[in-house]
This record gives sequence, C-alpha cells and structure tokens, in this order.
Amino acid sequence: MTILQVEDLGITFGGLRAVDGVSFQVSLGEVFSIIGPNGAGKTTLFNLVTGIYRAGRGRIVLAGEDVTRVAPHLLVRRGMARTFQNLQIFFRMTALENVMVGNHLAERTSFLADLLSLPSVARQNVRTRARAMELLERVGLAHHADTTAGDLPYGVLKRLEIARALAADPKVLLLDEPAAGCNAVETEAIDRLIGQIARDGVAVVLIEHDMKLVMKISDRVLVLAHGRRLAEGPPRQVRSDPAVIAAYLGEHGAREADRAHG
Amino acid sequence: MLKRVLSSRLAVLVLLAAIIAVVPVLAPSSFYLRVAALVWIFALAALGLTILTGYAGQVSLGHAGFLGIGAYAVAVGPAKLGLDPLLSLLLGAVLCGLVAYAVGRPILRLKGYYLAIATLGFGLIVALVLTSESAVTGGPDGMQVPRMVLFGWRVSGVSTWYWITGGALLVGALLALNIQASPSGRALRALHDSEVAAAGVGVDVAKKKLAAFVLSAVFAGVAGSLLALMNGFITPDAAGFMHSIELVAMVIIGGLGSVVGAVVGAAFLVVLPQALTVLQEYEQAVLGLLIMVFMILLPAGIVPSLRRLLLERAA
Amino acid sequence: MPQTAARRALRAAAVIASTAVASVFAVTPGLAADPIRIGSVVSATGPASFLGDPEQKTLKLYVEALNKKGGLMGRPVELVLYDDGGDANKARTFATRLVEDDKVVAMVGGTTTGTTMAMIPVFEDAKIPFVSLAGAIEIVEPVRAFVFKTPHTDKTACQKIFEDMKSRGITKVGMISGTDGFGKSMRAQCMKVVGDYGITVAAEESYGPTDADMTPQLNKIKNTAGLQAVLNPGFGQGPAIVTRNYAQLGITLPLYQSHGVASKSFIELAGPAAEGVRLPAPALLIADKLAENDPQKKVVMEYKKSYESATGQPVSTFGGYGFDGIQILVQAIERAKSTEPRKIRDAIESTKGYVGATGLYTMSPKDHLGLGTESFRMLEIKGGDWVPTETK
Amino acid sequence: MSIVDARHKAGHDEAEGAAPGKVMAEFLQLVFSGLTVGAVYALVALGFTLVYNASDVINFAQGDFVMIGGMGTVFLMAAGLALPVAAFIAILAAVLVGLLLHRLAIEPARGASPVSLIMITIGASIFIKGVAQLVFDKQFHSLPAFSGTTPIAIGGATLLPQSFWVIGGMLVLVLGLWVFLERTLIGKAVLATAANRLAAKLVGINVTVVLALAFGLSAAIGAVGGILVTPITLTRYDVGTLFALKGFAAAMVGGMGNPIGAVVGGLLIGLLEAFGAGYLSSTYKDAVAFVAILVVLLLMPQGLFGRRAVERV
Repeated sequence: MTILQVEDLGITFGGLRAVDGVSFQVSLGEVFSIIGPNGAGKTTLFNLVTGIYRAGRGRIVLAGEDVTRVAPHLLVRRGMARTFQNLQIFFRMTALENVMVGNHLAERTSFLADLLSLPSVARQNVRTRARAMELLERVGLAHHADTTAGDLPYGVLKRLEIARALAADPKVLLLDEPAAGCNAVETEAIDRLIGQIARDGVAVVLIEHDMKLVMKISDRVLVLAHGRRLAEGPPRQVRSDPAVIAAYLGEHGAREADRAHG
Repeated sequence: MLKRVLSSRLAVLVLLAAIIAVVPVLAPSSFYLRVAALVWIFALAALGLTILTGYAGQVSLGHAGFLGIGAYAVAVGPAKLGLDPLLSLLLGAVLCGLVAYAVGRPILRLKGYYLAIATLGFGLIVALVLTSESAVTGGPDGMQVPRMVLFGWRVSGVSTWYWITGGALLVGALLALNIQASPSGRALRALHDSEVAAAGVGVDVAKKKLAAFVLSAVFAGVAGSLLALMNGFITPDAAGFMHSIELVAMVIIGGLGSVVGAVVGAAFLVVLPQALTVLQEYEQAVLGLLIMVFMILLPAGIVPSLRRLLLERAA
Repeated sequence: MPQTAARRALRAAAVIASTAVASVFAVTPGLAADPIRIGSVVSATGPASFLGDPEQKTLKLYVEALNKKGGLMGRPVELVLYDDGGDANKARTFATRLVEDDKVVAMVGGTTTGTTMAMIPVFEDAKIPFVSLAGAIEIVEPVRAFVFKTPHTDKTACQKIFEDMKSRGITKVGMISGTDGFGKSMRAQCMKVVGDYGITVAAEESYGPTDADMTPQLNKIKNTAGLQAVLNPGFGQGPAIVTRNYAQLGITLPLYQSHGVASKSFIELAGPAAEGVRLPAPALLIADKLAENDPQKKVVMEYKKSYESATGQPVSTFGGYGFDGIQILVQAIERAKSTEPRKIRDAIESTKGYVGATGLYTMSPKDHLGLGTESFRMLEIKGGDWVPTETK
Repeated sequence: MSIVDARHKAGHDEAEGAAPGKVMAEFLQLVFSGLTVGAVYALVALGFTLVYNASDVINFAQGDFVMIGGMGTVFLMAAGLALPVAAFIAILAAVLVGLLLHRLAIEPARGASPVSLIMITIGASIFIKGVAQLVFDKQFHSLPAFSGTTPIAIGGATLLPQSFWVIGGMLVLVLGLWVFLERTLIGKAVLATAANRLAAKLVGINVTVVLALAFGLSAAIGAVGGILVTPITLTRYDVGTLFALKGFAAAMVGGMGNPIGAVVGGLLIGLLEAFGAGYLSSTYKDAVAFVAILVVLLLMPQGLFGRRAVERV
C-alpha cells in the first residue's frame, strides 16, 4: 500500500535547481533508498518532504492527504519521522530523555497540567519512560540510558536518533545516512535494525553512501544527480544502469548520463 | 545514587525549605531578613528565566520590564483604581502574561542575539512608559504602594514579608521543577538544543517557546509585585535595563537551567553588594572582578560546576 | 586538568564566600569608646552621582573635622555611609541596615526624591530622624514627624525664575525639561505656578537623561513664533548640552537654567555657550562675591575653602545641601544634649535662624524645610563666572 | 500621550505652517543631528562586529572603550599634554585594556559557552567602570572642539565643525578597516576566522592571535569614537553602558557580523532617534527607534545585511 507519494517536487536556491521535478512513491514495509553523488540533492529532498524547506513546486501526499504545506511538527502527527545527516541530538539531555522527547506526540498533558504536576503527568511520565526504555533496548543502547547524550560517541548517537524517531511511531521513517561514520559492527547493527523496522510495516526511506548496505537491504533504489531522477528500480537493475555508472564515474559521465535521460 | 539525590525534586525543595527556615535563626537583626527576602524575590524572578533561558534557551534582556509591570500593578491598582492589593497582584500577573503573549508571538521567531535585542527594546519601552506617564505612575520619582490588607490583617513587618517571599519562592521552585520533569519541560529543553529535531518529533516549537515566555513573565511579574508590596514604594528604575541584565546574570552565575542555581545566583548578586560596602569606593570594581573570576573558574555556573565536582569526587 | 581548575575554583569560591559572609556579619568596629552613629545613604554612583558624590564628600569631610575638634558632646561621631547607586530598592535595604544593624541615632542622605521616598517608611517606623537631601516638596508636605530636608524645593526655584522673567517683561516662554526625576518634578512645579506671573508656556519639549543631542527639540522651540525666553529644568549633563545646542542653533532668546546645574562644572561643560545664562542658586556659588556683611558670607566661605582644598573640585549646591543637613543635625544633637532619636527630632524641629550654605533655616512643627525664596539669588554667567543680577 | 506630546504637535504644526524652507531646514537639522550621533553608534557597532566575528561573543565592555578614549584624553590634557598626544595615549590605553581583557578574561575561559563569555564581558564592564571612577572621577567632562565651535549653516540648518570630525572620522576608520581586512594578510586571517573558525585553524591561522587582534582593534575604534564625540556629547565614567546598548542595537539591526550592516545600523538608529524626537515625541523617541528596529527584525530576522543562510540540517 502506497503511504508516501511525492510528485514533481522542486526547489531553487539562488538560481540553482537543487531539486528539480523529483517524483517517487513508497509503500508500507518497504525499504526505499535514495542514492547519488554528493550535492545531488538528497538531503534537500528530505528537507522538502519533511517540510523544513517550502517546496517551490510539486506535491507531497502522505497517507492519501496533501501535506505539501504542512508544518514540520504536524507532519509527525500524520506519521512521518526522520533522522538527520548532521546529527540533531539534544546534547544536554540524557539518552533516555532524547527518546522520551520522541514520544512527545503521544503525550497528552497540557502545559498547565505539567506546571502543576497533576497525577496525569506522573502517569504519562511512567508510560513515556517505559516506552523509551523499550526503544533504547531495541537499538541496543539501554546501558547508556542515563548518560548525557553529549558524552556519547558518534556511532551511538546515530542509533539514538533512530530510536528517537521510532518513538513517534511513524508510518514513514526517513533515515539520512544512518551508517555514516559507523564502524563495521555498528553498520551491521543498523542493517539489522532497518530490516526489523521494515518488517514491522514501516516504510523506510534511506539516504546512504554505503553501497553494500544499500544494495543489501533496499527493495527499490532512486538515483539522483543534479537534483533530478537518474534512475529508479530494484537494486540489481539500478546497479547495471549505464547512466548510474556514468554518474558515479565522475562529472563527465554524469553529464553524459544527464543528456541520455534528459 | 548521589546523582539521583542531587537531581531529585524533593531534595531540592527540602534544601530550599531548610535554608528558608534556618536563616531567621541565624540572622542577628531584621536587616538580614530583609536581605534574604530580597534574595527570595529576585530568585523567583530568576526562576522565570531559568525556565525561559535555562530550559528553552531563549534569551531575554528585557525581563525587568515584567518586574516593573508587576510592581506597578500593585501600586496603581489600589492607589488609582481602588482595587484590592491581592487582586491587583493577580491582575498584574495576568497582565504580564498577556503582554508576554502579545509581545512574544512576533518576537520569539527571532533567534539568539536578535531575540536578545528585541526583548531589550521591550524592556526599555516599559521603563520609558513608567517614567513618562507621571499622571499614573508618579514619574521617575516613583509612587507609594498601599499596604496589603488580607482579611483585615495589615501585612507589614520584615519578618512577615520574609515568610511570604520565602513561601512564594518555594512555590516558584516547585513549579519550575515540575515543568523540568514533564513532557513540556523535555520539549523546551529539546528545542534548546535543536529546534529542527524538536519539530521533527512533533514539538510545536513556537507554541512551547511562547508558553515558556509567558510563564517566565508571570514569575517576574509576581516577583515585582512582592518587591513593591514589601518596600511600600516603587520607582521605574525597577524596570530598567540594568535590572534585566542583573536577572540574566543571576541565572548564568548560578548555573543556567538549575533551580538551585537561580537562588544561588540571586543570593550572589543581592548579598555581595551588601558585603562589599566595606570596600567603599572599590565596591564596583571588586564586584565586576568577582563576576569575572567566578565565570572563568566556574564557566557552567556555580551550582552545575560544583555538582559536577561533587560527582567526580564520589565516582 | 579540569580537576585542578575546578578545585582551585572551589577554594577561591570558599575564600570569597567566607569573607563575604564574615563582612556582612561582622560588627562594624567602633573607632573609640561609644561613638555617636549617624547614618547616610547617598547615590554616590549611578545617574545621580552628580549630586551624590559631592554630598558624600561633604559629609565625610564634616565628620572628620568634627572629630578632630573633639567630636560631639565629648564623643566621637561615626558616619555610617552607604552608596545606593540611585536604586530605590537598594536605598531601602541600606536604610533598614542603618536602623536595624548599625543602630544609628539619625540619618542624613537620600540624594534623589525616589530613594528618599523609598527610605521614609523605615525611619518613620523606627522613629529616627531623617534629614533628606532631595528636592521634591512631597518629602515634607504633608509634614512627617521624623522627616526633614535641606534643599530648596523646585517650586521656589520656579518662582524665583518667573519673578525674574516678569521683571524683564517676558510673558511667553518655551520650556525644555529632562525626563529624569529632577527635571520632571521641577517642570510640574513650574507649570503649577507659571500662571501666577502672567507667563504662558507656548512650546514644550523634553529629553532623556542620557541624550547626547537636543538640537531636534530645540529646533522646534526655535521655530515657535513669539517666544521671549526659554527655561530648562534639569540636572546632570543634559542642561550643558542644551546650552551648547542652543548656541549652535543661533537662538538668541534669554536662556534660564535651574538650580540643578548650580556647580562650576556646568560653566566648564557648556563653555562659551553658557554666557548670559541665568539661574537661581544659593549664595554658596558666589561666596567670594558676597558682601562682607552678608549673614551667609562666613559660613559659605569656610565650607567652600575646606571642600575645595580637600577635594580639588569646585563646590556645588548639592554638597551644600549635605553640609546643611549634617550641620543642622549636629547642632540639634548639641542643643538636645542627647542622642535619643526623639529628642534629636524635637531639636531639629526647633531649628531657628540657622545660617547655612544654602540659606537661612527656621523650622517648625509645620515646616520641616524652613527655607524661604530669599535664599535663592538670581545669577548670570558672565565671563565664565557667576555674577549676581541683583544686589542684596 | 502626555501633555508634552500634545504640545509638540501644536508646536510642530505652527512650524510647518510657517514656510516650506523652514520645513526643509528642520529636516536637514534632524539629519545632521542623527548622522553625528549615529556615527558613534556605528563605531561601537563595528567594534561589536569585529569581536563577534572572531569569537561569537558579544563584548558588553565595548562601550567602555568609548569612555576610556574620552575620559583618558580629558585627564591627559588636564595633565598638560597636547590634544593629539593625549588622544594617542588614550587610544593606546584602550587597546591595552582590550588586550588584557582578552588575555586575562576571555582566553582563560576558552571553551566556555557564549553566555558565560558574555557574562565575563559584563563583569569586565562593571570592573572597568569601577576602576574608572577611581582613576578619573564621577563628574562629567568635555573636550575642546578640534576646530572651534562656530556653527556652520547649511540650507538653513546649522551644525558644529566637530560633527564633520565625527562623521569623517567614522568614514576614515571604516575605510581603514576595510583596507586592513581585504588587503593585508593578517586582515584576511581575521576574515577567514570569521567565516569558519575550524577551517581557519586547520590552515594554520593562530585563532588566539586573531581574537586578540579583534579585541585590540575594537578597543581602538571605540576609543577613537569616544575622543571624537566627547566635545559634543560630554563623557563620564559610566557613559559606556549607553553606547554599548545603542551600539549593540545598531549591530543587530544591521545584521550581526556584517561591518557594512554595523555602519548602516548605527546611522539608522541615530537618524531614527533624531526624527523621532523632531517629528513624533521627544519623550518616546527611544521607543520609536526600538519599535522601528523590531519591525526591521520581524521582516528580516537576520538584520538588514545579515547572512540569510538556509538552515543546514
């Protein structure tokens, strides 16, 4: 079942078409990867889809509803969560608290109730904490629960961000280079984690440079170059696409490929 | 274990309550009670900034403006409108909240130093209005604040105000601690570190910032009301730029985001000038020097730095 | 490394904290056996330091000299002096400290009306006499049992100025006033009495206490038709800038300043632009020009000499207020032959014909100032010095 | 609205009714007034910008350099030195204070958060004022105008020759700073550090030296401003607070970190205050200026010339 549908999305920065008419759709339980050379517009595409940038053109449909103009914090409510390429961790909070914030949507207490610490707040805190602990265990970070996030190593924080995003109970999860800067063991863990998430019925949209990982876990791959779609399809098919090969071989190749597909 | 105790809500409240209870026993004269009462009042205002700046990371250089609004509410309400002082205090708090809401909505979109200058401008304008509208406020020479009468009891005397302000501080500390450990508090602390990520997990960043701003304004307003009622007299100076800086200095020196830190910071800046009077004309230079020395040696603020030290020792 | 830094910090903090606590709790050491303690809270720093600084210096000098002469009733006098920085809340705290902790028998101080009004309840409650050095009439009207003051009221200054204007046939004036306490209070008083002299204020402007340029305001006054003179109630640097901008804009109408600028530094700051400026001021400013038979001659010359030789700065009216405040108090204690605050109060109230730096004081239960208009002299600045416009 | 304001209006209408030439003259008078005061704000803002670019710190002691320049010259002249000599020594003194501030207070706290560093500069500002009132005194002081006090009439308005010194001095300093930053190696190092501190470090720029330079330069600029403007506005040990406040506002409205913005911001605030006082209300002219600043910031949240960088996430 299609959960996320992106149609002809585009944005221009100072005359440069960073994302130029990209369309794709993702189904529940699917791992959909977006690859491409540096500067291809992958992260910009994420920022467009998650409402951080306002799209110059095109449409985003989430679970059948047009969410093109919906503010980022409301997109979560509709089932979209993400991680960030440059970590956006709450460094002053503990790992557990980071994940607890991820559960913010499920928290039903008002600011006033929080201020007065009504019994409902204590109950809420217990629920949120239990859920956050569960997620930390799931990503293998339970032993770091009370450590201040700022004191944790990079690879660990990547998984912490995933746990935080999962806390929002998303239907679509966008992961921006989750394995970047991770060692082999950590990459392996992330690989398993993504597989699990998809099996739980979440649509995973993945930006990743680690081709081994991408080819292994993706159901479909979208290749971007210069903000445009270069190719799309199952990993095997994309890997043998001459335009993609050209793009990865260098600038010259990319231009050639562009012409071929333009 | 130690960490748990140090960060527990109850421990902080018991500690504060104990200090408030012990000071009168040690104080040789009611002058010391007055100084302590001033510490409680300014700590209450500083607690507002603990929420706004400490938790949510939003800087305000205009909070004395709210202090001034609260102070003049209990002066103007009874004197010019014939309102009950207690009612005036509550109305003052509401007014602070409303003003904060109206001002905060547009300016909280600004970030960092840009927000600082916008709030600074707000504080300046409040002080200017209080100074200029002499017909209502008595102008730069200030105005008398009628005594508060509660159910026929004329509230006066240093020790009475000591307990009232001490009680107010405890309530304020309780509220600030409540927020810290709640969903809203986590949201505020989250947006402090990354607004994008906070929005990314569903935090309505603008709304939460506004709530923190309004709450901190109410804290400052109530503190201003208490100050005016205790002194029985108020001047527009209370809303002045230097007092805004002083409030921010209290939370930074005490330790940003720490409830105990706000009280320690307030004590630092209220008690120190009293202690430094022995230095006469050297007072200002030494005060400035001490602020610098403390910030260089304890860059995270007194309370968090000492806490860390204590934990390291224990570990 | 962070360990040692933190440890060093802890040690430093402990040392500072303990000295701080110690100095608060320490009993102020007595100079000699059983001194008479007189308290003072002035704004020696902050925006009103212009007034508070000379007050503080005068009080210190006076008490020093007094003790050299053997003190008061054979006992040394101890001046417990605090600087409120112009902050009413701080002033209030220091007032409490004087009463509760220092146990003073009387108080001279309160540089501004704001700080004075904040401190009044403390002394009224404790029934300790308080001689204020601030201007506003509200301090002594209505009369409060324990509160007195020495400075002229703004009202008398306004009356003196308008009298002078009337004698020169001036009926339509412009006014530019400071928005500080002094300027606003004097403006209000002047507006109250201006009608009594058949004078109308046809243009009115104001400026903030820290403004650096008043040409916009003065330009509007300049463009108002039919004005015959301009009055500038204010103190601090404002009037000096007004006077300079006035000259810069080429306004030739007579300019009147207030007693708020009555110190030599005004002439220095305003420079040649000050020529021809008139203002009401006490005899102190023209001490050496007073007639030998002037009753104030001796007093003002003595004060002027001692102040100027000790501080190297010219005397100002404000120091004079302090001088009169402490002297009235000391004489009252002598007359009362007691340090009982109530008896001192009664003695102050019975001050009769005291000749001071500011003027002649005669107080009564109905008048806790006791200073008449005649204590003001109208001066004009000529050749960089004060010159009386009338011979007395 | 107080009576004062109502009267302003009346006075103003009368003036307008007089003659069109007078309207123009009044306008010019306000422009002169605004530019003179604004030029000093611009210099203070420039100081803020320099230090901010090198360190992300807002140096609240910036205004006190203005005071040191003015008061220092006053007292050195009183000691018998000629104006140029006195001014030169006062500038050196300000630079020394700036360097000491960096070496003894900012450098030891390296790694502390910007708020802590700002608190240190606030402490430094209190300290400098405390020392100044001991070294100098608590009275207002003035300097003789550099080229007389005979007003110059232009288009019916008048201005003092000193105003030319202030505005001209500001322009020379801005130009000099530009040449220094763009044309010298060390200046380029400052720019590089401002653009990217980490990258600057990696290519071997000594960031500590650059920061010290920024503090020294900003102190010199502030002191020069203080010396130029003292003949007009007077000085005292505590005038720094006001200049810091206005200079900070100028730097922000211009866009923190942009030298052009600092200059434009300073002049803008000077003009806003003058026009506010001249056309609206002298009581509320500061409010007028700040409301205008707020409007600018709400429309352009990074100030007039601030970097409008897209948020990188």
